[in-house]
Amino acid sequence: MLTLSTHLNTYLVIGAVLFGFGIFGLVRRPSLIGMLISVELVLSGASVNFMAFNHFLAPDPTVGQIITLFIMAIAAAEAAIALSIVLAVYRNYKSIETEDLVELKG
Amino acid sequence: MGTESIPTTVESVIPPALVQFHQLDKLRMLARANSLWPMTFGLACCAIEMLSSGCARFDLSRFGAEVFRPSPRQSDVMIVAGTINKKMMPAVKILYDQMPEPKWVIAMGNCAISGGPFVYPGQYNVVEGADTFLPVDVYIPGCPPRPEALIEGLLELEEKITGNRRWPRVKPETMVKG
Amino acid sequence: MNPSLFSPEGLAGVIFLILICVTMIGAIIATCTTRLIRSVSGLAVCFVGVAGLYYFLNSPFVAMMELLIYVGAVCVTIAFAIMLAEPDEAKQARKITGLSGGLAAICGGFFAYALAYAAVNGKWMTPAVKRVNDGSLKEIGLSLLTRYSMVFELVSIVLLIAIVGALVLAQSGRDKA
Amino acid sequence: MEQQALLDLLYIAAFTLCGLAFGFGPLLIVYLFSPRGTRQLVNKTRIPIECGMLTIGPAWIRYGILYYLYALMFLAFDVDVLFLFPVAAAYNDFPGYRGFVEIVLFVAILSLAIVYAWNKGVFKWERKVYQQQ
Amino acid sequence: MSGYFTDIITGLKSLAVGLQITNKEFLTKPITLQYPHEAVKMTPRYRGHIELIKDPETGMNKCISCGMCEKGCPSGCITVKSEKRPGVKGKVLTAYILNFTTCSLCGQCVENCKPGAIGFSNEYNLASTRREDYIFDLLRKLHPEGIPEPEVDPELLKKELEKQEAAKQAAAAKKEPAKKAPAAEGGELKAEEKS
Amino acid sequence: MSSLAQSHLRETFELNIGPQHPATHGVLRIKVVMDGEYIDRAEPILGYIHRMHEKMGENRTWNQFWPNMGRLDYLSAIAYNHCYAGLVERAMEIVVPERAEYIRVITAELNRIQSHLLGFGAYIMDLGGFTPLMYAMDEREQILDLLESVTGSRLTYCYFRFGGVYNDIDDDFITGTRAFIKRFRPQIPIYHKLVTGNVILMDRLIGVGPVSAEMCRKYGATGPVLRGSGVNYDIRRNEPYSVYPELDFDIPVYKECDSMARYMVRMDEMVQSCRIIEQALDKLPEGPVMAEKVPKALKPPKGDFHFAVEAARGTFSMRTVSDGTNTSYRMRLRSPTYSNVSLFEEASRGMLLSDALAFLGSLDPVIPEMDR
Amino acid sequence: MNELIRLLSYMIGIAAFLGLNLAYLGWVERKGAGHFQRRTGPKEVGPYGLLQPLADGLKLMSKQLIIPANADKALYMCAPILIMVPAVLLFVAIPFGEHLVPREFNFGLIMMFAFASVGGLSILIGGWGSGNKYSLIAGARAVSQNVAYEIPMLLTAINIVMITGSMDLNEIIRQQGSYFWNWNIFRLDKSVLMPVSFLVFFICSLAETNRTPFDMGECEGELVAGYHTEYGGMGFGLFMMAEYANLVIGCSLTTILFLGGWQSPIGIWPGPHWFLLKMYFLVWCFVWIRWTYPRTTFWGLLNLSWKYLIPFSLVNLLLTALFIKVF
Amino acid sequence: MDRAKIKRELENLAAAGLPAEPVQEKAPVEVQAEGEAGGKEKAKKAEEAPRKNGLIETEYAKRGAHLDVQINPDQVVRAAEILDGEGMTLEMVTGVDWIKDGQLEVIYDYSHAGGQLFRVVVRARVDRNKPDIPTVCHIYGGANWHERETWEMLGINFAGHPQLEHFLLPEDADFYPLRKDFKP
Ligand code: SF4
Ligand code: SF4
Ligand code: SF4
Repeated sequence: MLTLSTHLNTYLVIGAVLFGFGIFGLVRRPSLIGMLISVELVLSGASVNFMAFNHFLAPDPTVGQIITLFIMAIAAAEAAIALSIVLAVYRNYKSIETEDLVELKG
Repeated sequence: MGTESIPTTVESVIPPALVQFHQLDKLRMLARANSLWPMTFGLACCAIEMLSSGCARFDLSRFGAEVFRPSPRQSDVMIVAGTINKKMMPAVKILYDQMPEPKWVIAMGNCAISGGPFVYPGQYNVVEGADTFLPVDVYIPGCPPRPEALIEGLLELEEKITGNRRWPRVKPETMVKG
Repeated sequence: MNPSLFSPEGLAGVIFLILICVTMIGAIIATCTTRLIRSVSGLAVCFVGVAGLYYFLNSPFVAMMELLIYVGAVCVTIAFAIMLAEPDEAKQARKITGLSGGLAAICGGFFAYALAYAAVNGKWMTPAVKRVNDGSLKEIGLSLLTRYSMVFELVSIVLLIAIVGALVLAQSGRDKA
Repeated sequence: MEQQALLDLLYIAAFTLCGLAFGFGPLLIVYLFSPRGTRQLVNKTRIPIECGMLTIGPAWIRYGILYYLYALMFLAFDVDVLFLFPVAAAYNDFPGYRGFVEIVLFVAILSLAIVYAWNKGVFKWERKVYQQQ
Repeated sequence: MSGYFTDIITGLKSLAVGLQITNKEFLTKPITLQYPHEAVKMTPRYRGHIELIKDPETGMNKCISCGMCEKGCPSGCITVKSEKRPGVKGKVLTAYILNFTTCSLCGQCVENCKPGAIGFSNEYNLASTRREDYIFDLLRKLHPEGIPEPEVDPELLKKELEKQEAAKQAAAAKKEPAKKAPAAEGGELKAEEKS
Repeated sequence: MSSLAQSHLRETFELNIGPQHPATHGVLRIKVVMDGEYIDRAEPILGYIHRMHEKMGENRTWNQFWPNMGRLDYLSAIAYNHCYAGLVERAMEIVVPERAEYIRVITAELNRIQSHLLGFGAYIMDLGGFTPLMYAMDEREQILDLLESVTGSRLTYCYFRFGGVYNDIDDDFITGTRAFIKRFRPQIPIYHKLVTGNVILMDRLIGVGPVSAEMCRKYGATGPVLRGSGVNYDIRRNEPYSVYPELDFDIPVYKECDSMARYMVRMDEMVQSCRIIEQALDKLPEGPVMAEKVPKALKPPKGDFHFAVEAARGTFSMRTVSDGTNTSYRMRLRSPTYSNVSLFEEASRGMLLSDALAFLGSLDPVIPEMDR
Repeated sequence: MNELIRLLSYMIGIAAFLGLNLAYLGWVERKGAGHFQRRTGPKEVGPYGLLQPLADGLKLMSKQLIIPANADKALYMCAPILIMVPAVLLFVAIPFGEHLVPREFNFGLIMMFAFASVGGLSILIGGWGSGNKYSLIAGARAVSQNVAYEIPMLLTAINIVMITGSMDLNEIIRQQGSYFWNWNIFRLDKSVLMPVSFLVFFICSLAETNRTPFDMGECEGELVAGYHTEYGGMGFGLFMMAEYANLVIGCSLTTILFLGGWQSPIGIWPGPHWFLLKMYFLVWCFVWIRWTYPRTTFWGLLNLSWKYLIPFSLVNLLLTALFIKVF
Repeated sequence: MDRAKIKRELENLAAAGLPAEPVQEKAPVEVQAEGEAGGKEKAKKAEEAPRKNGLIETEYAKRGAHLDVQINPDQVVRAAEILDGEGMTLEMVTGVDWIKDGQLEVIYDYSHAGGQLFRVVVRARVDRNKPDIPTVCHIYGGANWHERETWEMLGINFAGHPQLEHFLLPEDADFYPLRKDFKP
């Protein structure tokens, strides 16, 4: 048990579980911000995978780190844009719940 | 940490703690007595004297009591400085409720003691004394009391809390003009 | 090789376990609570765990950045957005029906299982070549300046566009109010 | 993990524990030694503080688009820092002016965000004008 | 653009000036009065609660129980209780109750008092845990060791007794009830006078 | 669609400021509707310290009403004493000895300095700086000592009487006052350096809370608020009472209409008050301090009487309806803060919350005087 | 095993140091306030009021903790603890002396910032969890301010990293060498704006610790007691303690980055005493500033950061980059 | 500000408001120097009965006002307009309960917040049982609070006032404390 940290699989499983939680939240969450939170989980699941591969497999250990850094940057940008969109949606429809937004179409 | 509400008849006894033994209680009381944080709660003229007593000349901070906290949650003693009227009374009650134990009340000024100069038969708006609805611990008479009296009141409260007085008593003297 | 519990390695193992727990608990809080602000807190907790994992993966810099960016910035921004858009969650509760919850659980479980299965059973090659550098901060910086310099600049443009876009979007309603 | 990193971790963990102790300890003491009830007059001990009044409306309010704007800009700059740190660390070891140019470019592009926001009036806190009702 | 920098510079300068001033104050001695250890002397005009003034000659109060102070007081905090004593000119003050808790220290009572029997005390640091402490009996306060009896003027007493006698006789003339009690009382008072 | 139906246009919320709040100088309550950081509507709610002064005027005899005058605006109580004395003297046609008038002016101006000092300190404290308050209070204590030595009280003076003053001033007081003014004069530039010139404070005050002269007129605002809006109006000048016409002083007027202007008016008034006091001390005549033949039981003739004075916060005036008995039939007190604060609601629309509180502070309200 | 003993002794040492600081900085502040304001300050409780902090601490600990009815209980209780953790944790990296340092991290500098940013979130959580409007607003303000000032701080730190090429705090100090002209603040050869940079960093640390004139978090004049309005007793006490701990950390960091840490200004006897001296001098400046200035407005504060500090630090960054290449 | 004009217009206003029935021959408006000059008995008698509409030029030194005009309740808005046009300030609004006459009186105190000293008192009497009077809030914003207070204290109903709610008294107060028949 105590040597778990030295196995690639541990990280991969954690990444997978985070990813799963992300998907779970994405489906379950009724509101846009909730979904955004789940997306962040998905992204971090992916980052964990990258880092794990980087650590255990990659020949150049900077690659994975840089990719993770890029993921962070992208995640931040995505969060900024997404939140602004959410706000714009909220402004216009006074709701950020997906159901309400779906109803709007009909 | 719960707040089991006790019956609304207010005694002047502080509810007990989970763990308590005598020596510790004494120590706690000593600490409390020396760190009485009043609530920023000025009502009328007396509040100015309260302010004065926090200022340079009189300096409540010498007794560790200058930390006027704006939030009732952080204060130990409510100095009712001024007239309470019927419109204010509910607010005072709420503020008192919102203070955490142990808490004390000082009625500063004649208004807080009995309605002061504003009581007359048939008056319609002044509450005749804070002690009609609050468990007042110390009364400081005067209209307004001098800041010294407020300090004296705090010392009196400390005496009430710890059971003995650490400071000398001052006998008023009059200046002789010559 | 099973280190004793009280050797540094053993303690590190314990910490690792704790970190996994933290990550998982964070993820659970982030997805399962009804209050959005709690979700954000959960997300923050989860990120703290993930940062710890990164640390174990030998890149303290990324771990710290995870804290700085995700906990310190992204979570804060999301919290502000929540403050603006959905401060009271009373409405939320009724929306989560058993059905969508079940569906979500199935979806998530499926993905997680599939990925984990693939991961565990995948035949990952051990690195054939010797590692070229130690992956330290300096190395990252150097590669950013050389190999990835284009990306480095592009990132700034992406950020600029994102920020300008976000500002435009967020401001669009400001004057109307 | 190397010994160095391992010890780093242990120190961090130990001090985190220390911090938790600093946080929990007093609360535990408070739990044990604080009075168990509150003397009340009107049973309002636990209502939120609002200057002695009952609260109007819900406590969780919609609030502060401007804070949000600032947070957005912060997000961008934080990421900016994220990249600048390694670059700065490597800067000294990197001969020639290429690094300098890259940093200048990077910073300049990001500064555009401030310039934009400045022009857009994010930093302006002017009095709002309402038409008289 | 130059405004941008001059703003900064003037701003910083103003901040520095502020720091200088507080620093100077820091180095000067505090002016605090260490109250319980030292105290100011009150000015003679200080208005504490009112008190009866001891007449230095007689050692008694000067109050003639006229009730003017009571009537003039806006808050009605004075109650003068007096009774007629044989052999004493005017009424004798038996109690002077001041309910200090409603007093506004306006001075109306002092002004209204013709003989100047009351004045302001110098008590400036009252505090107590009981409200009742501030309902003073000023007479008792004036004489903490016991209220002395007013001096009886024998002549007046005689006159009074005579008057009483006369009244009695007049009354007796009308009806004829017993006439014992006044004599006994008079005897008692005389005995006291001797001692 | 259900949740969309209940959409409201502005994202507002209500906030309650006061009655127990450090920024409201006592127990003013302001119900604020906020729109983000901006104020949509700020409605002052009064009455938390309503003390029935007007009703008491109908219940107490003329003499017994004195103590109330010290408790309206307890910070400039002497001016209030002055107004009441003036009112009844006007009704009864009592001529006040000149020395008494000079004493009245001296004490009133000392009181004004004291009030402005406290106002200055408390205002800066509202803005988050504690130290100036302490310095101001230190100076103020010196004034209080002086006033205590003549009036016997520190705050709620009940010093004037119909026809004069309660007691005469002595040489100690005169030398003390001169010494005080000498000490106090150089302090004001220090305050200006420490506070007024401070960039943080300027940032907070300049341009904040604009109140136009027209608005002042509509709301009846007076005192430093009006003078900070560029109107040269001071009862001491425009409707002279007591011995003010014989004294030479300036009325500070600022045209900026903002909080800074109001603040500066107060600061400058302190200097002017010093001037007045010095002149009055120089001119102080000998003589009695009480008019002769003031009846104990006052019975002013029937009719309405009005008298106005310049208190520290503006025009305080009293209107009494006398029915010829020993109490007044109706006693109306017009307090300056009441009018000054009544413009707050209109003026604060669209301000930022902290600006609004800085603005409120610049009106320098004393709540018991508003509520009466 | 040796390592373990070292760790434990450092833990105890830091805990003691911290405890003393938390208690007596409050005392220093109140006493200082007193003297700045022509009064004496705490005096009667123990000699010179030295027992005052003990009394306060004991009192706070025996004070009831009321959880407001519509607070989010979990968040409400978490916040004070959460804010305490980074405050204590960060002491792990502070080099008090060349060899008196709990642990030399080679990413020490960034670690400071990373953990400190957690504190901001906990303020927000505390403010939100209280279920009180004032707390919420003040929390939002405090965090907004924290994040606004984190940027110039980070940029300045990057500057230092660029100069020293290291993020190890002890290494940064070592590179500054003894004699005060070697300190980063006076290293004009690296960038002429270095003193300005120091000023920027100093102002930022004022703001990061929510001190006057930037005490938006508890702006009494507006929002009752700010984000800890609903916290009484020890909850409030923890916030206060965290503030002081952050104060020490902020000053330490400034000392390390700009004032040469434990290096001696005159070239002799380098050691922890110099560090403490410089650090407490800065702390004293904080106190001094607090009792001199009024509070800024909220937007003034944000704008100060975005309009002045950030542009300055960006320019400084570029200048340093240039200077390093040129010289 | 034009004193003469104000006087003229207010005079006219008061005249217009005089009840039509007791038409006096030539001088419907009594303009008189007030006080003892008018003969004591007459003045006394006049003071016994409720005062009639009209304008009195009062002596400032004795009364503290220059003009004292009584008009009909429905004319107060017009009066306010006139005075507003001349740049006067509404200093206060007061009520008096004349219980013997069964009337409530509303007093408006105008002054001039500028160089010149000029004080005008405008009064109007309303029936005690139906105390309605139009508001002047829309002309003088400051009247808002004064009127509200007068309503609260005396129960004078200012028609058209935007917010006649309790102000100084607790929200549940149901008495008018300044009325003479008020018993707590
Ligand atoms: S006791 Fe006197 S000074 Fe104090 S509030 Fe009442 S009236 Fe004012
Ligand atoms: S001072 Fe005034 S209130 Fe006090 S007892 Fe004398 S008359 Fe009454
Ligand atoms: S104290 Fe003076 S006024 Fe009062 S009853 Fe005695 S003599 Fe008369």
